[in-house]
Amino acid sequence: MSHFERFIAEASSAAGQTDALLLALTVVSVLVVGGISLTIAVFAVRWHAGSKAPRGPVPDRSRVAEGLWIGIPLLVFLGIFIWAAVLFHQLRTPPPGALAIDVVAKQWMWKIQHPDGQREINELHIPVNRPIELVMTSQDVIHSFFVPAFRIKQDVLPGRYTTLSFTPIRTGRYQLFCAEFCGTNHSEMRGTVIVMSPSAFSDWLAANPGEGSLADQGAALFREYGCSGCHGASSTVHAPKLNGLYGHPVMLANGTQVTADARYIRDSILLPASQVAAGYTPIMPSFKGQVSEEDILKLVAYIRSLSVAENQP
Amino acid sequence: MTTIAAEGAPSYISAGYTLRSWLTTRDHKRIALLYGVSILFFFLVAAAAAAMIRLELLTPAGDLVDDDTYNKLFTVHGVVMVWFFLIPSIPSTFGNFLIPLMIGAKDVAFPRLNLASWYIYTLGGLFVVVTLIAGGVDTGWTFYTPYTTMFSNSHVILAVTGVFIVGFSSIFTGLNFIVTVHQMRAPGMTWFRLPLFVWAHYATSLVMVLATPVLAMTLALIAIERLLGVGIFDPALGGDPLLFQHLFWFYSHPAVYIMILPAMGVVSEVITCFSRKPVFGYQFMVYSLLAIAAVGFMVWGHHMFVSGQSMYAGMVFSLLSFLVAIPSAIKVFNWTATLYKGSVRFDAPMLYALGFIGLFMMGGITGIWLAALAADVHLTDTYFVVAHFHYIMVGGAVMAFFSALHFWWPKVTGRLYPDGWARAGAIVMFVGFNLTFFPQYIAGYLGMPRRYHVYPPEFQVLNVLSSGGAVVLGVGYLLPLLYLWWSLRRGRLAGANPWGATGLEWQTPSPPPTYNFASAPRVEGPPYAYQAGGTDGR
Amino acid sequence: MNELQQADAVPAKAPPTGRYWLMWLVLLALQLVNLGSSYLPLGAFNVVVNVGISIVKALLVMAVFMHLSSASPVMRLAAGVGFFFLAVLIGLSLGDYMTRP
Amino acid sequence: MAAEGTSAMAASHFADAEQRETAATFGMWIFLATEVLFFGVLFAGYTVSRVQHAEAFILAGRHTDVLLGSINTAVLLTSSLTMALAVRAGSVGWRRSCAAWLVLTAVLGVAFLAIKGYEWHEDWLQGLVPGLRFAYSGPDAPGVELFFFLYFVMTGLHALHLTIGILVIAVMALLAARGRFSAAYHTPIVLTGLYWHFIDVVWIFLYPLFYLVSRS
Ligand code: HEA
Ligand code: HEA
Ligand code: HEC
Ligand code: CUA
Ligand SMILES: [Cu+2]
Repeated sequence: MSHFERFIAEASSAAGQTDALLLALTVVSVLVVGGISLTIAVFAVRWHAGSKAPRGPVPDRSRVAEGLWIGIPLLVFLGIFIWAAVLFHQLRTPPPGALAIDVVAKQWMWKIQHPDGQREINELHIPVNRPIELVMTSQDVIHSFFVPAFRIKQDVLPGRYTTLSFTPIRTGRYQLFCAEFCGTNHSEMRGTVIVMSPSAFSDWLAANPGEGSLADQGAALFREYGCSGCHGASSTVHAPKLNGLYGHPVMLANGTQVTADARYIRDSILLPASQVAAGYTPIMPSFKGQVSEEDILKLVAYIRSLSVAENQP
Repeated sequence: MTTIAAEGAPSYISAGYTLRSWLTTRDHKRIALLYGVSILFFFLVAAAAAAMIRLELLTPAGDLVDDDTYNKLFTVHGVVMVWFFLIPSIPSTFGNFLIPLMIGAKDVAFPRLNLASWYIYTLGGLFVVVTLIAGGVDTGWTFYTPYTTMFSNSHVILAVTGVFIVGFSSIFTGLNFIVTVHQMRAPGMTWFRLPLFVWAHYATSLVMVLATPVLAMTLALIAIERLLGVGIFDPALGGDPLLFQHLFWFYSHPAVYIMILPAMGVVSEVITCFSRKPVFGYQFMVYSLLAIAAVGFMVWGHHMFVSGQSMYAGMVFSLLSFLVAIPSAIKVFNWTATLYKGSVRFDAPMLYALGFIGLFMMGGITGIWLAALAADVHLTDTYFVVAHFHYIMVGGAVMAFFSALHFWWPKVTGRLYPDGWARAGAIVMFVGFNLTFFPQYIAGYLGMPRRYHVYPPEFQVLNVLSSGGAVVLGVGYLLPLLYLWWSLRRGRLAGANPWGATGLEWQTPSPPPTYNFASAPRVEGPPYAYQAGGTDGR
Repeated sequence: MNELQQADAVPAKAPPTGRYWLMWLVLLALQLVNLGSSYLPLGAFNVVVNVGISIVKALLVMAVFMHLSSASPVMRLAAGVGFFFLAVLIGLSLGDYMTRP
Repeated sequence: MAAEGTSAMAASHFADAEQRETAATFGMWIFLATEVLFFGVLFAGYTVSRVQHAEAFILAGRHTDVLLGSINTAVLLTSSLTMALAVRAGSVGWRRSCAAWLVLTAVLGVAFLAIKGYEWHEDWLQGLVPGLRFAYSGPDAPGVELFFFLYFVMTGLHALHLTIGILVIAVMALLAARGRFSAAYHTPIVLTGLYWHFIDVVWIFLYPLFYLVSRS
């Protein structure tokens, strides 16, 4: 077994499909480049200066040829485009019931938070055959989460959440790279994704209890940062109750409507006045600079748990 | 250097030998040579950086230079190769030298602006040299924010200023060419009698004039943001780093066509001359040049598929990228068809041109891979991309530059170089090139990210191959320097038209006199009036 | 001699100044309309009206003061091409921002 | 004198003076196309920022001085008129009239800059200058800061162009007064005119973007 094995490994459900596309591209390319090179070689040799090959008059242009030269590549290209775009759409559509894991990137490490509170650095443990959705943000510059064996990649941006979803289909250890240049140690911002059997995964979870689930930690932070003073059940301040908020549409004061997702909650905490909920005065202070990215993700997890508990049938 | 002169009229070279006569010249041919020397200098700077990069990557560990130095190496390599070598390479040397000759004009429309553009180039270059002396810059040639604005500790502002300045040299060159082609054509030189080389530069100039200002302003914003700590790109301040990427690539994708269109122009001239046939589908070739330039403005988002850009924007940009490849395909097909029933000779310029077609095709087709969304998700920011663009820029554009160098060398200098050496040089370069960059496709597919100073040991074999190839490639570059230098003194005199080529530039003595033609030429027929199988004038 | 010069030949006599003064009045009037309209509560349409009127003003300046109305087609093309590609830049970038989830 | 100018200016590589004038005008238009995209980056930045910070831009828009902005717009539009009249006078060889209109144009330009300078001064006093003196606080501060960042960069770049324009006009006025131009040769005035009108066109767009936001 060569060293390359683990890179060519098709360890996610998307990998095989991407490889099929790449294989098709290879075939087309070999045919086209090979075919044209061969044609050039044949023409050049057969009609080299001084050869006896017949020449005769040739047209300077040909409408038929021109039509073909637009038409054939166009068809090939459209085929490739559609194939690749459909796959891309699939990659970008998170499967239902995905296990959400938070990723915070910083120069030059990957910090991972599991929903049950396990934290790890430069390692990501996940169960096989279970759809995963990474919710990622960066504390400083742009990074990129790249696992070659999964054929997936997504930039991780500061000030924003990007997501990456995939389903690992083979257990093993796979390289994780940072693929966007991020400064001095960009090339050392690497890690390992460890895909485990479900039982091994639950063992791992049990062996690494962490500090309580993210939602629980978020609940603690919710009190610590004083959110509960306004949003708590007993609060006298006129502030929206957050139960049942997550995943539901919110009417804003400016008449538009948004869905309360992770990004909305993040903005509510950092830039509360940018999207004021209808019917409330914008008295909520900004927590910008006071709450770390990890803590924000915990608060999001907590607020999310408030509606999951209520709305799950 | 002695030169033959047409009936006593001094050639542009013998018009004056003082340094002052060169530095204040308004003769487009002399300005072309000034550019040629400066460009050679910057090519050597950037090639030295490439040599260091390849040496460092011989081993997986970072043992030759430290991280920051490596980052500075590829940054300076990219910045200098792109803005100080490849973008000005063919246009400001051969374009400058040949366009007035080819259209039968005495000079470009604005000779003083032409000289000014060289000084601006030099000033921009000075900033880059100062940047290097001061300690370099480590952002990558793409200057992505917020790293560039808020986090890098290197000399970003100096470097950005250099690129900002050199942009104006590009704009002025483009402006000059556009007006020259519109205004200065000789009697009878109608639009559809222009050589494709001129058309290619016309299309290039449009891109230069319309895209470069966007880069300039964007870089100015970077400098302001870095200086004052406020701006529209920093997410910590409510800005958006993707806005920078949009603006940067709005310039930089069209810029890749600035690099390749002139190369296509060169190849069209060389292929027709050495197969003794008019180019197949002349008008089609013209339209495809213009189409590449125009549609090239609408595909920039293909550099941002995984950047956090919306999925639908990704799809639009992907589709448009496929469409922009079609005119390139047309060109390849038409060049091939031009050979059909021709009378093909394999002189050095032709070898380079054939090499161009093959390598451009490889580079272009792997561009198709990258334009295919799901494939790019895996391949982006890996060595596959590095291989893609070196195939086009080095295998394509640089090969074409050498083709032009060998084709018009007799015209520029009045001397012939040793043919055997030149052919050998072309072959060494072709082989070395493939050795250097083909392994990078594989490394990229296997997942080796670009801009990596240290890398996992699995990739070492491929990297050693690539570094070995670079040595061969380096020899391929050095060879022409040697024999061309030699030919300046010892080469045979070339005469006006050593290749038996059509085209007005061949109807004036080599090297041409100051005002190009003894009397204004009159054009009577279409370009490329070659006779297949006919005698080739030699 | 070529396509640029045909339409752009040196004018034989001075063009009358009336249209310049008229244009000045029209531009000032449009400015007042622009200013006034921005006080009407039109919601998002305020921007549309504001920028729309500005486009008209810009076109008038270019047509009359910058003599595009009597210039050759190539000249007009040169004047328009910058705006066209600016529209491409703004349009396609905005396409990204508008379709983000 | 005038004829001398013609022959001296018609560089030897042109076929005739007419070719030279057309080339110059055409070149100027190409240059202006470049300028459109140069400013265009800022317009694109403005558009995107406004979409992302709609509310903040409305808040920020209340802090610009609509009265001064409107006066300035009128001043600049008027200067375009005087410039057009100067070009016309130049094109028929009325040198004194040409010089006079040019001077008037330059004066209007200076007036614009003076008013603009006063506005900037006010902004400074109010602490609305991002990066140097920005005192606006509140939840929307980042968006407001973006607005004023763009405001200063765009009006600043515009003012820079205007300053260059004023200097060029001053030189042209001097040359015109000295009789360097004639009905046969007046290309520099035409080019100056094109440049000046272009600056006006830019302002025509800046005006609604910075002064007319959120007046309703
Ligand atoms: C001269 C330079 C040049 C040229 C001409 C091109 C041409 C093309 N490029 Fe390339 N590109 C670069 C230089 C260039 N590129 C650089 C420097 C980068 C990296 C920048 C960085 O990140 O640092 C890059 C990156 C790059 C990317 C982003 C990769 C990534 O970072 O993820 C993409 C994605 O779409 C792409 C696509 C294309 C396409 C579709 C073309 C097309 O124009 C190619 C068209 C040509 C052909 C297709 C070949 C001939 C056609 C035929 C023979 C027809 C028959 C074919 C078929 C029927 C299949 N390029
Ligand atoms: C015109 C453009 C151009 C040209 C001509 C080249 C030429 C070459 N480039 Fe360049 N390259 C770029 C444009 C170009 N490149 C750009 C835009 C980037 C991206 C930068 C970024 O990421 O920001 C890049 C990045 C880049 C990388 C990736 C770095 C990284 O991501 O970490 C590598 C790695 O191999 C490389 C190699 C080479 C080589 C070997 C050559 C060769 O063609 C050069 C050959 C010359 C020599 C090798 C020197 C002369 C020879 C000798 C002195 C003999 C001795 C040689 C040895 C000991 C090796 N280039
Ligand atoms: C001073 C009182 C106050 C405090 C403290 C406060 N909030 Fe709020 N919050 C409000 C008010 C009032 C609103 C509604 C107006 C608005 O959207 O800005 C709100 C809105 C929100 C919303 C959007 C809810 C919706 O229905 O759209 C979220 C989410 C939120 N707050 C979370 C938090 C979190 C997390 C904290 C602590 C880190 C916090 N808040 C602290 C007063 C407060
Ligand atoms: Cu993080 Cu590269
Ligand atoms: Cu591109």
